[in-house]
This record gives sequence, C-alpha cells and structure tokens, in this order.
Amino acid sequence: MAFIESHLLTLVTFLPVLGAMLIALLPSGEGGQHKGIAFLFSLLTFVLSIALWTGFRAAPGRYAFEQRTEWAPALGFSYHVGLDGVALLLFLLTTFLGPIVVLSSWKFIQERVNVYCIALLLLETAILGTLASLDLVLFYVFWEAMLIPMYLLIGMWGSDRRIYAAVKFFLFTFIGSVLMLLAIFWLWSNSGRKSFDYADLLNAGVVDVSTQRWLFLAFALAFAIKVPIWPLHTWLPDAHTEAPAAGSIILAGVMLKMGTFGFIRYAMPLFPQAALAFAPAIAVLGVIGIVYGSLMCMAQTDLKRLIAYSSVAHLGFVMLGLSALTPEAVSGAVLQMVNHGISTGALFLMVGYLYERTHTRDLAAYGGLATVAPAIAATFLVITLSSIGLPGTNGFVGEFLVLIGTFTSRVLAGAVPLAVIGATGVILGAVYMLWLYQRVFFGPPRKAAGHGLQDLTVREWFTVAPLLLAIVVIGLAPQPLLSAIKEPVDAVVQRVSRADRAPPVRKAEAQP
Amino acid sequence: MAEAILFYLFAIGALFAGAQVIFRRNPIYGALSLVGALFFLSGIYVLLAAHLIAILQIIVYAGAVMVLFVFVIMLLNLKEEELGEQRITAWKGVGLAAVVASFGVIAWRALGPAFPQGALMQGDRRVDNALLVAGFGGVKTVGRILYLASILPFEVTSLLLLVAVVAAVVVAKGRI
Amino acid sequence: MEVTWLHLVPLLPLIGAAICGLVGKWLPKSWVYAVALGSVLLSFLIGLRAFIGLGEQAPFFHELWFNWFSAGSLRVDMAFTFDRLSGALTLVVTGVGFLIHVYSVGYMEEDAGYWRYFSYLNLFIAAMMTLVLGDNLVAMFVGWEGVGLCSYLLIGFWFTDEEKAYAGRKAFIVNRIGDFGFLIGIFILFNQVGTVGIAQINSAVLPLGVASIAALCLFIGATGKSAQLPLYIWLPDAMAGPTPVSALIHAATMVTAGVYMVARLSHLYVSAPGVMVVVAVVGVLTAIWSALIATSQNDIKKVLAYSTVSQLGFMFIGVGVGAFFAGTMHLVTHAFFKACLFLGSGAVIHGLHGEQDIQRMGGLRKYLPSTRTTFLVATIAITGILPISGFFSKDEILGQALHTRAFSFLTLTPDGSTRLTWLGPLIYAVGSFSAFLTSFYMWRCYFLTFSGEYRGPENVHPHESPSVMTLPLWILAALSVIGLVLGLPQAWVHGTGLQHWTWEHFTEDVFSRPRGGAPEEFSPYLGYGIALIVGWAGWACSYALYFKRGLAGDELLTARIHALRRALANKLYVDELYDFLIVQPFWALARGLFRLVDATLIDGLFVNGIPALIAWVGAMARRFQNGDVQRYLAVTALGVAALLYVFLVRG
Amino acid sequence: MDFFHAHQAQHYLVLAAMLFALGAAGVVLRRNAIIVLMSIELMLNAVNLTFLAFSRFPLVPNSPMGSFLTGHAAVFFVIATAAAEASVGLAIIIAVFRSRTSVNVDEFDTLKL
Repeated sequence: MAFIESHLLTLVTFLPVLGAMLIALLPSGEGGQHKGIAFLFSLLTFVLSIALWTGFRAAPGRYAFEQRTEWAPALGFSYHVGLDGVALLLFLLTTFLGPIVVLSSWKFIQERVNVYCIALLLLETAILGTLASLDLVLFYVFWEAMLIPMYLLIGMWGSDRRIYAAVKFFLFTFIGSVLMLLAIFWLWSNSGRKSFDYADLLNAGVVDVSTQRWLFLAFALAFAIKVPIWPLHTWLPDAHTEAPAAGSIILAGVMLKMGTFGFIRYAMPLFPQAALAFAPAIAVLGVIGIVYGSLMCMAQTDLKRLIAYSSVAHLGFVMLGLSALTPEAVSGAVLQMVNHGISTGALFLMVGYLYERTHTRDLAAYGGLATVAPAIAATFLVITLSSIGLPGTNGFVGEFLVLIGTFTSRVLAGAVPLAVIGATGVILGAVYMLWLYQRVFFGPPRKAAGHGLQDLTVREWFTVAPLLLAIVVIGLAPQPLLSAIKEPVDAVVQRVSRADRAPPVRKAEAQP
Repeated sequence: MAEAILFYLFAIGALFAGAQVIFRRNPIYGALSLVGALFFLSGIYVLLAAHLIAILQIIVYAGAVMVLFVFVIMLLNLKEEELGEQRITAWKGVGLAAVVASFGVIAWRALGPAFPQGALMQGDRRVDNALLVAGFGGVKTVGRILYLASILPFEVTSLLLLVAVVAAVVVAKGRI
Repeated sequence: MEVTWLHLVPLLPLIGAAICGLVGKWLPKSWVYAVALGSVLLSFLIGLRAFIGLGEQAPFFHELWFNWFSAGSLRVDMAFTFDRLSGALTLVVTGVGFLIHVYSVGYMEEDAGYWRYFSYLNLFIAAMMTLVLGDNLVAMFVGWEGVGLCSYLLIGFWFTDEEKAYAGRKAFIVNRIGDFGFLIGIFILFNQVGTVGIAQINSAVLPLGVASIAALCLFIGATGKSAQLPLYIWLPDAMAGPTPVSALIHAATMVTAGVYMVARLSHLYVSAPGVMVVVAVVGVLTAIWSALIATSQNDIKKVLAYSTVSQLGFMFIGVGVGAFFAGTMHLVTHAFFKACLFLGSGAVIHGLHGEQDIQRMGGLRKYLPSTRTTFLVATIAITGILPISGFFSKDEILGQALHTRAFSFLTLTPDGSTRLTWLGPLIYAVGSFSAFLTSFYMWRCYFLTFSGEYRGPENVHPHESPSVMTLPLWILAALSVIGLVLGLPQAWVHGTGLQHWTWEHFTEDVFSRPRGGAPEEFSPYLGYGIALIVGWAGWACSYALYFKRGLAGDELLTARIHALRRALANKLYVDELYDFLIVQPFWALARGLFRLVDATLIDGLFVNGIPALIAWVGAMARRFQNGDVQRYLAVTALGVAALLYVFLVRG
Repeated sequence: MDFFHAHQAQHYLVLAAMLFALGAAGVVLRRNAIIVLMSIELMLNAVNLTFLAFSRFPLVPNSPMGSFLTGHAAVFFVIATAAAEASVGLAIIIAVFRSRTSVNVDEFDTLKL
C-alpha cells in the first residue's frame, strides 16, 4: 500500500497507457472489447484520481504526491511529478471527462476502433502528464505527446475537411512549442546547476528584464496558440468542426486549458517582470477574444463552429482574469478553466449526439427538436445556461470572479474599462447561445427533427448526467475548488504583481 | 631527358585517347579509347615511381573494369537510332565553360611562379633517387601503408566491394 | 436576530421545482399540484410567522446559510435578511404567488406540459425570494438572473410557436443588458466599499462620483428588469406566455424587482441625488409613454402590459423623488390589483377559448359575472376613481413628487441660479396626465370587454371559469380594496390602531431620507381632489366613447387623430427603430467581421498566406530541379569553378 | 617552366587538369549514360594522377618517407571504389535500359519530384 500511496500520481497518470497496451494486444476486429477496456481503464483512472482529491493537502510552495526519480542526471532532467491545486483541478477534470468521452463515442466510432481507443487513452496520459510534470523536459515531452493522438483523432475520424483541419491544428501548435523548447534550453543553460527542474528554474530566475521578455514571449506564444488567444485562434474552429465529438470534447474540455495552465504555471511565475509588463497586452487580447469571439459566434451557420468560437470568448475571460493579477480574478480564471471544460465539453457532447442522429451541423436544418427530443432539449438548456454564466450554474462564479477581480485590479493598467468591455460578454453570450438554442430546439420541427429522432438513450444519459451534476454542484458550492487553488493562485499573484518592486535574486550562482 | 620524352609521349597519348572517349559517337570506340588512355596513364604512373599502382591500373582498370564496360555495351547492343542525336543546350555550354574555367584556374596555379618546387629531401639533400632505390612505390612499401596505417579503410573498402557486388546483382537482375 | 430557518423560504419552492421538473412527468397530476402549491404555501406560512415575529426586539431576521464562494478579499455568502420591506414583499410574492398557483391549476388543466409549468413557476418563486431576501448584492443578483431565466422559460413556454420563443429570448437578452449594468454596479460598490453586503453598503460613506456611477449602473439593471425606458420593449412581447405567468411575473412581482432594488439601496440613491433625478424622470417618461401606447392597443394582455409599464413608471417616480415608501407601497397595491386584472383577463381568454382581441369581446358581464366584478374592482383600484388601494398609493406618489425636496438643491448652471425646484411639480403634472390616460385606457378596456354586446364569433360560447380560478380573483379583488389601509394619510389614522398598518409608518426605519429632507407636512386633500377629478375625467371620456358607442369609439378617435393613433397602435415603432438601429447593424457587424477579419485577414492572409508563399517559392525552386542530371552537373561545375577560383586564385 | 629538363610536379598536374577537364566535359556534354560513366572514370584517373604526383614531389619538405606513400594508398582506394562504382552504375544502366529502352541521361527525369 505504501508503494501505491507514494506512486499514486504516476499510477494514475500511466494507467491509461496500460489500457492502451492491452488493447494493442487484442485482435483488431473486436470493437466492443476495445471500447470496453478503454472505458474500464478510463473509469479506473477517474476512481483512482478521486483518491488524489481526498488525499490532497495544500501547503505553500509544496506539491502534493510529489515523486522524483533520476532520468538523465548528467543532462539535468528527471522524472519529477507533483500536483498543486490548479493542476489538481484540471487533472480531475481530465480524468472525469475520460470515461465520458469513451462512452460518448460508443456507437459513432465503428472503424479502426482499436486505434481510436488507443489514441484516446494515450491522449489522456499525455494530458495528465503535462499537468503533473515538475520538470520542463518532462513537461515538454508530454506537451508534444498530446499533439499526436489528437492529430490522429481529427485526421482519421473527422468529417469532410479533416486533413486540412488536422494539419492546421498540428502546425499551429507545433510552431509555438518549438520556440518554447528553445526558451527551455535557454533557461537550462541559465539555471546555474544546468537543471530542467521547475523549482530550480523558479529559484534561479532570470535577472535581465529584456531577456525575460523574449523568453516570456517564446513561452507565451506556445500557450497562446493553445488557448487560443486572438488572433491565433483560427485553427480552433476548423479543428473543432472537423473533429469527432470525442475529439472536440477533449480539445475543448482539457487541451485548451493546457495553454492557460501553461501561463499560470510556467510563463507567469518564471518571468514575473515580463508577465507584469505584458499583462495589459494580454488582457486586451483577452477582451478582444471575448467580444470578437462572441461576434463570430453570431456569424456562424455551423453548429460546432459556433460552439468552437464560444470557446474563444470563454477563454478570453480566463486570459483577462489571469492578467488582472488579483486573487479574485486569477481564482476566477482557474475556476473558469474548469467550468469551460465542463460546459463546453458538455455542449460538444450534445452536439455530437445531435450529429449522430441528424448527420448535419447546419443550423438552418435544425428546429423544433424540443418537441421530438425533450430530454436532449432540457439537458442542452442547462448546459446553455451554464455556458452563458447564469447564477446557480458553474459558469457564473468563474465569470463573476474574473470580472470583479479585474475591475478592482490595481496592478493592471486600464482594468476598469477592460472589465466593463469584458462584461459585455455576458450580454453577447446570451445573444448567441439563446439564438442557437432557439434555432435548434424551438419553433416548428424542421428537416433535422425528422427520421424518428431518438431521445437520449440510457448510455447517453450516463455521459450527460455527471456533467449536469457537475454544473449544478460547482455552481452551488464552488468553495472547495476555490480553497484548493488558493495557495498556488496567491503565490502567482504575489510573485507577479510585486515583480516590479523586488527583482528576483539569483540564489545559486553557476559553479565553475 | 628520357623521362621527359617518355612523359610527353604518354601524356599526348592519354589526352588523345581521352578525347576519343568523349568525342566518339559509338560507345564501343569510347570504351576502347579509354582502355588506351588507361594504358598511357599507367606509363605515367611508372614515371612517377608508382609501380604497384601502375600494375593495378592495368589489371583492375584496363582489365576488369573496362571488360565490364565493353560487356555491358555489347549486352545493350545499341542500334544507331537508339544512340540518339547529340544535343547542344545552353546549359551544356555553361557547363563546358565552367569546366574550361576550372582547368584554366588549376593550370594557372600549377604553372604559376608561386607554386612550391617540392622534392623528397633529407636534410638539405635531394634524396629522391636514393629513396627510389629503397623501394618507393613498390609492393612492400605501399603494402605496409595499406595494411598497417590504413587497415580500417582497407577493410571498409572490401565491404564496399561486397555491397557493390550484391547491389549490382539486385539492381540488374530485376527479379531474383 | 440570527435565525436558521430563513433559507427555507426560497429552498422549499426550489425543491418543489426540482421535484416537478425532474420527475413531475411521471407523477400523478395531483401530486405535482400538491408539491408545487404546498411548497409555496409553506414558504408563505414561514414568511407570515416571521412577519408576525418582527417587532421591537427583532427589527429583522438574518441568516447566514452558507458561504457561497470567497476569493481574495471578496466573500459572497448565501445569506438572507428578513426586515419589514423584504418581509412584506415575501408575503406578497409567496401570497400572490400561491393564489396564482391555485389559479394555474384551472388554467393549465388541459396543457400536457403542466409539470414543466409548475416547475418553472416554483423556480420563479425560489428565485424571487432569493432576490428579495438576499442580504448582499450577489445573492440578489442570483435571484435577479434567476427570475429572468424563469421569465424566459415561461414566455417561451409554448415554444413551437417561433414568435413566442423569440419573445422569450428578447426578454432574456434585454434583461441581460440591464444585468450588465447591475454587474458593473456591484463591481463599483465592491471596489469602493470592499464588500457586497447591502447592510454595509447602506452604512458606508460614498463619495458623490462613485455613488452616482454605481447608482446609475444599478438603475440600468432596474430599467431592464422593471421595463423602463429605454429597455421596456420586452414586456409587451412577454405576454406570449401563459396568462397566470403574466400576472405573477410580468405584473405583480418580477418586474417590480427594480423598484425594490432601488428602495433597498435607498442610502446609495440618496447619496447620488443626480441619479434620483434620472430615476424620477425616466419613471415619469415611461409612465406617460406607455400610457399613450396603451390607449390604442387591442390585445387585452397588451393593454395590461403597457399599463404595467406605466404603473412601474409611477413607482420609479416615487423612489426617484425620495419617497421610497410611496414607491414600494404602490408596488404592493399594484401587485394586488394588477394580478387581479391579469388573472381576470386570463379568465376571459380562457372563457373565450384563447381569444385575446378586445374588438371581438364585449358584453361578457352576462357570461362571466365573477370575473367581471373582480375586474371592475381592480379597474377602480388602478384608475383611482374611488378611494381604494390604488387611489391612495398613486396619489401618495404624486403628492410626494409635487412637494419633494429631494432635488430642489440641485442646480443646472454653475452659478447655482437655476435650481431644480420646478422638476417636482412638472413630474406631478405629467404624472397626473398619465393618471388620466390610465383611467381612460383601463375603462376602455373594461367597457369593450364587458359592456355592450358580444362581438365574438358565433361558435364560441363564453363561459365562467371554474371556482379554482375565480376564488383567487375574489381574494385579490378583496386585497385590492383592503390595501387602501396601507395608504391612509397619517392625519386620518393618527392615534388609532390602524396607524401601525400604514405603509409609511411601517417602513419608517427602513429607508434613508433624501438629502434635501422629506417634504414638509402637506395636506393631502387638494391632491385627492385633483386625483378624483383626473380619474373621473378619464372615466367620462372612456364612457362617452366606448360605453356609448362600443367599437365605434375607436373609429371616432382614429378619424380625428389618424396618424397618432396608427403610430400608437404600432407601439410608436420603437421595436422597428431598435431593430434598424441596433439589432440589424450588430448582426451585420458580426457577419462582416467574420468575413473580413477571420476568413480573409487571419485565415486568408496570415494562416494560409504564409504556406502559399512557401509553396510559391517551392514552385519557383522546382523549375531548377527538372530532373536533367546534366544541368545539375553544369551548375555543379560552375560551383566548382567558383570554389577553385576562390581557393586557388584569391586564397 | 622548363619543358624538357625539370622533372617536376607541374607537368603532371597540368596533365591531370587536362584529363579532368576532358572527363568533366564528357560528363556535361554527352547524353549516353555509358560514356558519362566512362568520363567519370577518366576524371577519377586524373585525380589519381594528382595524388601520385604529389606523392612523388611533396610540397612539404623533410617529411618521413611513409607519409608520402599515403597518396598511393588513396589511389588504391580510389581504384577499388571506382570498380564498385562502375559495377553498380552499369547495373543501374542495365536496369534503366530495361524499363525505358534508352541510355540517354536527359530522358531520365522521373526522380525530380
């Protein structure tokens, strides 16, 4: 037991890989078995990750479930994992969505099922690893490892323009991360002890402010593309539109969060002065994302594309919150990451089910679905409300904290107008989401409502119900989540917002 | 003096035969001219005291390799119309000009005053003839170099030849 | 006094909503009724018990239910305060709400979605109670948005009709515009005071500028929720919902939330006298604007909707001139008589199988006696031709406006020569004219509906509603009469037992006084006289036109003032104007931006442009790689020659 | 330069350059792949000649004898490699001739993409 306890994080992280290996050993014809194993393992991963939640103890400057094993000591990198509150939340979100994703594609995916399941499981491990890493090489490896399964998911099981979307997705994200790799190398050579360890790099700091800026930009570009921040967002609608539902759920649910997570974990604490200097710019881009993303939603005729653009708007809130550098706003931003994962993931899930039934994403074909499929309509309504941030659903708390935190920020220049413009997202969100809802579900039944459209099946209920539950529970009792992230959020806010007062002192000088 | 006469004899022969190689339309004449050129060069090698290489030149080049060429030419047995017309393009002109320019540069450098007048020396004494007596360029001295100083390249070369043999068989056979 | 049971007031209806919504479809009908009605009744009883308990030793009840969320210095609690104002409103909301629940049992009898309906209705009561009881602005905002959601769901209840669904969406979005203002107001106050608690805000010293901006932002929220200019446009469309919903949400309770909020934050508003002017002016403009439109509407519910907007305008006059008690008193009495009117109209519509056009009604007094009587009482109340509840509350507002000192110290010019002393009397004058119009259009509505001869189609046989529907009507009519107690002038009741029941006395400690001070004592009799004259004048005009002539009265009016009436019938083209000025350009902007920026600039130029450039360079380079080995060799030879030149000649 | 008496490197180097130029010209000018191959042999021989010339007349005086003979070793390897090259080259020519019935290099351009 002691072994399991001390290696719990590693165990949870790599459990999906074990499942993937099992699937690879099975003959390829047996689709059901593959899905079964994938489901089992993702469910097991989730169950085990609950132990992470219950066993989590926040402590300043410490990581829970920390584990460190030498990997290449001569080169200065090691297998070093651990969780802080922010990573824990996203970690749980990932494991939570895992079984849902597998279950959601049970019927839709009938070709090359084994490859599909393996890709899903490997993707899960890559994401979990990215969150758990405390070593930059490890982080980078997992970071890039996310790309491959996702690329396959879009490219192999996507719809018509999948190749274009997959290549666009790959190139966009890859170009960004290459610069980040260079910056990581720079940090390594700068760190005195020639170490890739996160804590070492954090302690070493970067003294020269202009160097900090370049490094920050290199990191920020990689993360900004992933988020995505306007104007680097155009891969997202294509990727979402063409990806299968499961791919969209993971993409929106957790992968985009890797970008914002990267900001709060790496780009901001490692380069506090640069982060402080660039905060207004990022905040402005975030606000542009909110307004612009919302406007884009209004111009769409494709269901999935609309929701993809809504992600741009929602993540604009996250970026605004992160750059406001107040505890309220950053907490709200982190919470908003989780919320967006749940609500947009759920939206894509529902849209996936609609697509399975109607085989069209064209809004013009939809209408009157509430008459034929009341359960879909009801669940979709709850998710829509969460997406537009209605109080009582999870979406409200995050948005509210971000906006109020931004409004009261003393650090961010122009905080008040930014918060006010950002708050118009509340109106715009209602405009496009309710327009979408009315278009799809209200009115007389149109083409897509025909063919004896089936309401939610039992299997589908099992995927939707946990999400609905999460929406309501987080909406009513977000405090446990906020308490968990308090420690790292305060640390980041302290470190960055005070960066201009006391420049980081290099603790360990390079040994001759 | 005798060396000079022999040198010019061989040199003119080699150049003439070489010109035949590239100007004869029919490759069979080219091949035979090349054999001739190789013989003349072998003579020049003797003048340079490279006796072993001269022998190898005749055995390996003029013998084995050129037989292979002739064999292939016969095998293909190209007809007159298959030989194709010589085409002169602008690029060929450029290439030729570049070749001539290269030659000019090398010759200018070799014949120029700056070129060092090297010779085998021991102390201040020219010792070439003495060394020649000591077996310079013979089997023994070259063999020592080959098998002692460059044993690895030698073995790699043998491996290369093996690979070449297999490759030639695989490529030319079509279906094994 | 801290208590632990206050959260039950909103929680019980919430549980009821959950039960009805989640499993109501499979429950027996009577169970759904029991759950829905029972939960609201229990809430009402708890509220009643608490209300009786209010007294000297317990001026208010407070409960910290749980800490909802906190981050940094922000702490948001789910906490409730039950004082005299919120307590009275609790009784109104749950009481009227319960009556409307009862009424709905009859009204929604034949609708298959009744379980959904009751779930929404219960959810509404829960949200409204959160709004009323919330002790901080965020909790209040929860209710604020929650009632908006219920309004959206209930307006679009019959969602297969695209127009009704659209009306719901319009209501939600217009409300959201207001909510945006509310949010900003919260931010400003949090930034200034450091907390979102209403009690703390009401005791904080607020600089004029901050208070003004915050109050203005919150008032934007109020104009959205309470349908004031310029955001009133959703309310008439909201009549697409079932009629009991119109009665509960769009007349009695939800739409008065804005008035309640302003009254609740009276300290903030008196700290910002300039905003008080705005509130009062918006109120009076809305009152006359919508009263004008109401005179020319033919849909019975639309008439009542515009009437509601107009009455809300009166309430805002009240709070705007610093007479918070008068505004909130009208809120309460209006809840009684307008609910009665709406339910009455619902009974009419029910009795006529869905007919809403008053041109096709008439003579219904014979067929629907109970409905007619209660409708008559409520009409008297709203028009104020006899001194019952509406008369007193409306006249209190107008009297306070006439004598107000809330902004008499404000100046328009820097030298302070022009003071705003004339604003109060002006509001009084315009308000009185609105009251005249109110009387006119309400009596028009009454006469066209109940007097004269039946004008509807032959095959429709009007019938009285079942007693489950008429009973609430009678109770509400009775309340409309009894409500007069609230508004009796102090002079009449001084020293009697009734003194404690008058609203002014009852809420004495709840509200802040305006900066200019309360009006000096004034005699109400002149005001009463004018009000009676105005009311009867409206009645007389209406009587002459519609009682005597029936529909011909409208034709007569149209013949005289053709253009004006057409404009009024078309709601003064405000919807079209907004559509042309705001909505269409906005969608066009979205589409244009998408095509220009996303598709062309970013994707076309930047994302696909760079690969295209690379491809072009590649295509150029490909011409060199034509597969001709000899050309490669020629180039190689050139390179060799160049290198030889560099190394042998130059080197 | 003394044309008749001086037994010097220059003679050999100029000859090598001429042969090399001839070979290069053949490679550049001729279309027949066999002749191209033979021209390459000619160029290789020119290189060999250079090696041997420098071996006999070293540029750096006072070196031990063995170091000069390295040139001979190089020539040895060149000959071996040339043999290998010729065999593979001719095999390729045969294979190509089979599929395209031509030995003209300017007709072999399918590898360009």
